[in-house]
Amino acid sequence: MTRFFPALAILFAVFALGLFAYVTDAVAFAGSSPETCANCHVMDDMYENWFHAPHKNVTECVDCHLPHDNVFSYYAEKARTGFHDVYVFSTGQTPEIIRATEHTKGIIQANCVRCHQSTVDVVVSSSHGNDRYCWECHRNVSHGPRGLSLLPLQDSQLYPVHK
Amino acid sequence: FVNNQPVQQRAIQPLTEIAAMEPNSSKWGVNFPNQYASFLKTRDNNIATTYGGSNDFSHLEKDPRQKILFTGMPFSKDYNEDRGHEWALTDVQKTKRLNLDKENPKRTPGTCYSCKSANMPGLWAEMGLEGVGKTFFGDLTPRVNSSIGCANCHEPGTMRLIVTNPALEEALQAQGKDWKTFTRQEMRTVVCANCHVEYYFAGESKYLTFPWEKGTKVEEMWEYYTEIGFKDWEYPDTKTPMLKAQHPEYEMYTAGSTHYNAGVACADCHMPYVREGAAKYSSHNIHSPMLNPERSCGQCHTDTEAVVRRVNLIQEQTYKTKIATEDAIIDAINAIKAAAANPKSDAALLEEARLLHRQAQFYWDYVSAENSMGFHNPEYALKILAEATNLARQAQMKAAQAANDPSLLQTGTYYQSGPSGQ
Amino acid sequence: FVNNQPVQQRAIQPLTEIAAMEPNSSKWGVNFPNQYASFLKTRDNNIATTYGGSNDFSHLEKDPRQKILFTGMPFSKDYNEDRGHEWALTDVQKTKRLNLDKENPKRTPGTCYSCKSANMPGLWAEMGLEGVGKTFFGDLTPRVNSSIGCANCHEPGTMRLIVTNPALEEALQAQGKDWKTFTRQEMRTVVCANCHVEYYFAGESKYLTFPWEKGTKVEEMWEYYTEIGFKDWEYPDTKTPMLKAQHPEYEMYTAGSTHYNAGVACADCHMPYVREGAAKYSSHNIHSPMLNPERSCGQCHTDTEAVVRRVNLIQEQTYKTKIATEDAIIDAINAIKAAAANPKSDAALLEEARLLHRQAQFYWDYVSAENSMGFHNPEYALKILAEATNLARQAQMKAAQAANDPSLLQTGTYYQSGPSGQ
Ligand code: HEC
Ligand code: HEC
Ligand code: HEC
Ligand code: HEC
Ligand code: HEC
Ligand code: HEC
Ligand code: HEC
Ligand code: HEC
Ligand code: HEC
Ligand code: HEC
Ligand code: HEC
Ligand code: HEC
Ligand code: HEC
Ligand code: HEC
Ligand SMILES: [Ca+2]
Ligand SMILES: [Ca+2]
Repeated sequence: MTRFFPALAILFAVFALGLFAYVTDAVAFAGSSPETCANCHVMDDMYENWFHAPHKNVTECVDCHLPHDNVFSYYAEKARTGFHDVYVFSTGQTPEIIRATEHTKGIIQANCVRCHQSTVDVVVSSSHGNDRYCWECHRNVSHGPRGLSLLPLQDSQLYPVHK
Repeated sequence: FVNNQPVQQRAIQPLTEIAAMEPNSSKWGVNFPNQYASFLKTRDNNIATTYGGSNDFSHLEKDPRQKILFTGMPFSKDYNEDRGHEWALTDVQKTKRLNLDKENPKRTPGTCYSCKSANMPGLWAEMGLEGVGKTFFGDLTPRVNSSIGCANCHEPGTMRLIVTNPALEEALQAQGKDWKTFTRQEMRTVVCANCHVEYYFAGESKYLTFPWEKGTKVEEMWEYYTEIGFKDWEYPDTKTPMLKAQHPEYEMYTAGSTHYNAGVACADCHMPYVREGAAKYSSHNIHSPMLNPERSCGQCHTDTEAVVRRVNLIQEQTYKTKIATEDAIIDAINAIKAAAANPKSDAALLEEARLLHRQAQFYWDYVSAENSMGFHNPEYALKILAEATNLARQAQMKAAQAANDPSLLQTGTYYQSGPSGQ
Repeated sequence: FVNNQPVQQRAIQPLTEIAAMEPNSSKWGVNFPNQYASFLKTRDNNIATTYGGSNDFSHLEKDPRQKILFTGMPFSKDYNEDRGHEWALTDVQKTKRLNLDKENPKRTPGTCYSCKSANMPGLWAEMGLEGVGKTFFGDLTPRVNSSIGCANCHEPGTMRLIVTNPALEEALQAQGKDWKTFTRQEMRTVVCANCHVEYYFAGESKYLTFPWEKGTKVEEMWEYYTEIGFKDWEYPDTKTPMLKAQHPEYEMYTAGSTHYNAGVACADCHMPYVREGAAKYSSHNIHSPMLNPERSCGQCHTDTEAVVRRVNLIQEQTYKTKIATEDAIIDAINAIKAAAANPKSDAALLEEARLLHRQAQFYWDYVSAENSMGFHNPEYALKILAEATNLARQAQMKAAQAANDPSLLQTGTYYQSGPSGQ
């Protein structure tokens, strides 16, 4: 019996994962399409605002939200946040207002610098470090104009067409 | 989980049809259970914030100066903090400000129901503003059975936001504006102006009127009232023809405030979207945003704590400045009283003192009766209070000149003369 | 696009080594041509904005009330709008506020060079604050040959921002603060506090001192000056011991302003990044952000037009309120003068009037001498002006009581008595 256990366990795990992949449309989640992130309606605001922001032509969500230093940390983080998000969402614990964690912010900042190294070298790479996030000034680069009403972008499902 | 969600409706599918101006909100609630359920919660809120909130404490007890400032008129008898929309009908019926003696010429008119009930759109359609004004409050009572409700803001069927109060429609027209051309975002503010505005009862028919012909800034309303020679009451002993300002939230907010300038509407802060499962709707549990700043402010401000700290500072500065203004007005009142009691006083100077007193108090009240303790437009509120204090001090000086009596220049009289201050 | 960029240098590669406290900015400029080139542009700006800008118009001509308010002290002779850092040395040497008579006990001390020159860090290291204060201005002149420069803000080598003015270091210490523990973002504000702060010259050695022991709010500085019994001059005829406030930009801004609360630094608005090719650097062409709001405000505020409109409104409201305060102080001055000239006046009441006058003018000056016409902290500015007006009116009333003469209660005396106002 114990001889078969590992094989059975693996078989079961493969089956479970397959089922999970089927019901959750997980194959899509292995990719990088922003529409996948927006699958969860709770990501709608971010999607809408990214869609209307300057970076839409040049970035997808994962360009900012996943680490790009090497392929391992990319997939490790993808799995970690992926499971976290799915768990929180499926168990109905989605907070009213979703906020980037400090951990996430570190990842994003590294990505800004990754693409814009040449631009910011003079101002961030000094001996005394950098203690602010780029989006403290560039408040609209990622998710559109902060501070402006997000509501007109969200009304389609809430309100009949208004003449 | 993506596939096991209910299919999203892209538009509202009405279950039952609602009649125009239907006063019974529970009927609308069949179609819109989320909005209705959140609306009903305005009954249960009872939480205070530093300066506002939903428990109906007495302003007169919290700040006894106001008792002096409103001497001789109903607000000195009973003036409580506002609370949720579901309480409007109860509160107007129980306030001691009412005069329920039908034979008294000062009896309360039906106009007082204007902003308290979902029955009003129907009654206005039937009787007009004039008819409502001519009817005694007590006589209208049997026909008013719902507090504020869906019919005060929405057109059934389309659920569009609409102007339901004819006084608002007329006031906008007087400025050459037609609300039917307003954008949806504008309506998210204008719909509150059905009620959260300064008003007066014009003429014998107690015709509900918003004093906006010259504009909605404090100077413009002051000019309007001066021109038509209106007074709400005469201050006893000083004989000043006084004005009472009431809840000018709309006027204060739209006077160039930062948020108004940036296109933010009342509903953005007071009716933030909330989530029920994956569905989102506007919270109809309208109350102080300080009770849930994450939701109310967090959609636009990522650092919610910083903006809440700012609200506290703004309100504290406004409150302290407002109290200084009240002290100055009370000093002026005491001086004018003495000057008016002195038969040798110069009549022309005394009249000037009264006019300054009238203006100082109206300016002060525009800030004091406004319900955000300055937050809706902090700079404007403080600028107005600076002017009001200056006017009040000048009123006192004119009174001393009128009586030719420097002993009327006492300051801090509120503190010197015991709790009643008089 | 990511890979086709030239390889970047990871840190600043100095071409030449700079000595500590090197006063000659062109030497630093060899290493940092962009910063140096932009710095030199402060010479050429000559554009006015509504209330500020870089042309050195006379404040006394623009608002002759200030001539009255500063009667009896140097600011009534010459008081111009500030302009770029490259002008500092020229302007301090040519101002008519100087007293260049070495034998006169009121001769200008070397302390006046403190905030005007890149030679100062070196001179402080050599002579100390006390030595500089004891030296006659004229005697220091030969040793001062650079206007403000890199050495006022930076440590060479690392190019870190540092506190270079010992008076700032001491003032921070008195509050238990050590700038060496500050973050880089904090230093982007504190470095301006080397100069853009209220100061006075303590004692016979004209020791440069910032009055911050109790804090940097206006009430706290007022309390400090009252406690040490300091006066800048005595107002002629009224005999009020007066205080002069100077450029309290740092104090006003850090008193809980929205931007400070949100973590924004002076350099964010006044030294926005500019691009030169692919790289960006801090503009050292420091001036009014209204000259290039797209760059100064536009990264944080997408709707630049809306915020510029707001600046205009805030400044207009502050300006009008400030003028009303000036009118009130002038009324008070005239009343106190008359009361002081009247031998029958009650001395104790007159003294009270003077104290009120002193406080009103210091509060007013905290806003007036601050260079943003309210923008750095609009609510605070207006709150202070409201208090100042109240104090000024009370000063006038006390004077009338002292002289027992209601005719001293004239208001608007500035307008009644011709252009000189006296
Ligand atoms: C299964 C639904 C779902 C999907 C799909 C989804 N998210 Fe989320 N996401 C959530 C939920 C729920 C939260 C809130 C989690 C919390 O606050 O603990 C969240 C939070 C976040 C946060 C803020 C919290 C943090 O980790 O800093 C980021 C950033 C984020 N998601 C990015 C993404 C990106 C990028 C994608 C696509 C690759 C994505 N999400 C796909 C449900 C989802
Ligand atoms: C150009 C970079 C960039 C791209 C592309 C981007 N984001 Fe973000 N995202 C950010 C930044 C920066 C923040 C942090 C904002 C903050 O803290 O103020 C953020 C925050 C978030 C948050 C947390 C919400 C909040 O306000 O803190 C979520 C959720 C999120 N992003 C999801 C997404 C999704 C989904 C996409 C793709 C549709 C996406 N992001 C694309 C930069 C980006
Ligand atoms: C995957 C690479 C990538 C990442 C990650 C990225 N950017 Fe960019 N960004 C670009 C490119 C390419 C452009 C040029 C876009 C164009 O010109 O349309 C750009 C443009 C910009 C601009 C100028 C346009 C504007 O919006 O004003 C700013 C500012 C900027 N990025 C800041 C940021 C910040 C801040 C972050 C991190 C939150 C970030 N970028 C993340 C590639 C990236
Ligand atoms: C930017 C956000 C914002 C906007 C827009 C806004 N308000 Fe407010 N409102 C507040 C805050 C914050 C308070 C203070 C609440 C407190 O003191 O607890 C407040 C207070 C109030 C109060 C008193 C609430 C109480 O606690 O008793 C009323 C009534 C009110 N607002 C009505 C309005 C109306 C009507 C409009 C539009 C003309 C409006 N508000 C626009 C944020 C806003
Ligand atoms: C039909 C008249 C009417 C309309 C329309 C109206 N209000 Fe009110 N509102 C009132 C009255 C009356 C009260 C006070 C009820 C009481 O205290 O009994 C009130 C109270 C409030 C309060 C205080 C609640 C509390 O708990 O302290 C807020 C906030 C408020 N309204 C905001 C709004 C906003 C925002 C809008 C528009 C979206 C609006 N109101 C539209 C009449 C109205
Ligand atoms: C133009 C609309 C309007 C009219 C007309 C109106 N009210 Fe109100 N009323 C309001 C609003 C808005 C509030 C909530 C804001 C506040 O309390 O300042 C309110 C609050 C109240 C409250 C609860 C708070 C308190 O002050 O104790 C009472 C009671 C009240 N009104 C009585 C009356 C009476 C009596 C009249 C007639 C003299 C009247 N109202 C006329 C709009 C109106
Ligand atoms: C005080 C004014 C007011 C009252 C009373 C009111 N509403 Fe609303 N309602 C609003 C505003 C403002 C919106 C936002 C409209 C928009 O965004 O265009 C709204 C939106 C709605 C929507 C559109 C979907 C959404 O959630 O944004 C529905 C449905 C709705 N209300 C139903 C009701 C029902 C049912 C009632 C009575 C129980 C009611 N309303 C009472 C002001 C009001
Ligand atoms: C729909 C968007 C939106 C909402 C909701 C919102 N704000 Fe704002 N807020 C803005 C904008 C836009 C500005 C102007 C500055 C800017 O462009 O960032 C601003 C500015 C401010 C300021 C600076 C103004 C000052 O006088 O100091 C404060 C404080 C503030 N908001 C607090 C709040 C609070 C508290 C709430 C919730 C009750 C709130 N805001 C809700 C968009 C919003
Ligand atoms: C949020 C942006 C912002 C910040 C932060 C800021 N300022 Fe300003 N500053 C302004 C604006 C806007 C003006 C008004 C310019 C005008 O009237 O033309 C101004 C005016 C000034 C002036 C007068 C400029 C002139 O035109 O003569 C000085 C000096 C000044 N600021 C110094 C400072 C100092 C020192 C700090 C930090 C303690 C600071 N500022 C922080 C925006 C800012
Ligand atoms: C060494 C002293 C010193 C330091 C440090 C200093 N300033 Fe100044 N600043 C001055 C003087 C002196 C003037 C006026 C020069 C004149 O008018 O001749 C001035 C003028 C200005 C002006 C008006 C320019 C114009 O064109 O009207 C601005 C804006 C300003 N400074 C901002 C700043 C900021 C921001 C910082 C910090 C990053 C700073 N200053 C640091 C001394 C200083
Ligand atoms: C603590 C720093 C400091 C000291 C000490 C100081 N100043 Fe200044 N000075 C400034 C700053 C900052 C400005 C620019 C802001 C302004 O003009 O209000 C300035 C501006 C000036 C200007 C140009 C604007 C004008 O007012 O006409 C002159 C001239 C001047 N100072 C002369 C003097 C003299 C004379 C003394 C000595 C009595 C002195 N300063 C002491 C910081 C200082
Ligand atoms: C009035 C104060 C002041 C003066 C004078 C000054 N700087 Fe700066 N400098 C700053 C500030 C503030 C920063 C921003 C530092 C940061 O972000 O940490 C800065 C940044 C720099 C940087 C870092 C890269 C960048 O552009 O942000 C260099 C290099 C520099 N300055 C060189 C100079 C040179 C060369 C001079 C003389 C020509 C000079 N500075 C004069 C205040 C000053
Ligand atoms: C203190 C405010 C501030 C901070 C923090 C900041 N930036 Fe910027 N950035 C600016 C300003 C202002 C400009 C505009 C320069 C111009 O237009 O000449 C700019 C320009 C840029 C540009 C060029 C935009 C274009 O139009 O091509 C890029 C890319 C950029 N920043 C990226 C970043 C990144 C990445 C970070 C974080 C490491 C960052 N910035 C941090 C203020 C800031
Ligand atoms: C580094 C980012 C940053 C810069 C640069 C900046 N701001 Fe702001 N501003 C903010 C923040 C943060 C707030 C607070 C409200 C919010 O959270 O949006 C604010 C609020 C405001 C407000 C509302 C406050 C009020 O009293 O009405 C105005 C107006 C404003 N800014 C104007 C300006 C102007 C003008 C400039 C340029 C001279 C400027 N800002 C530069 C970040 C910035
Ligand atoms: Ca309330
Ligand atoms: Ca200037």
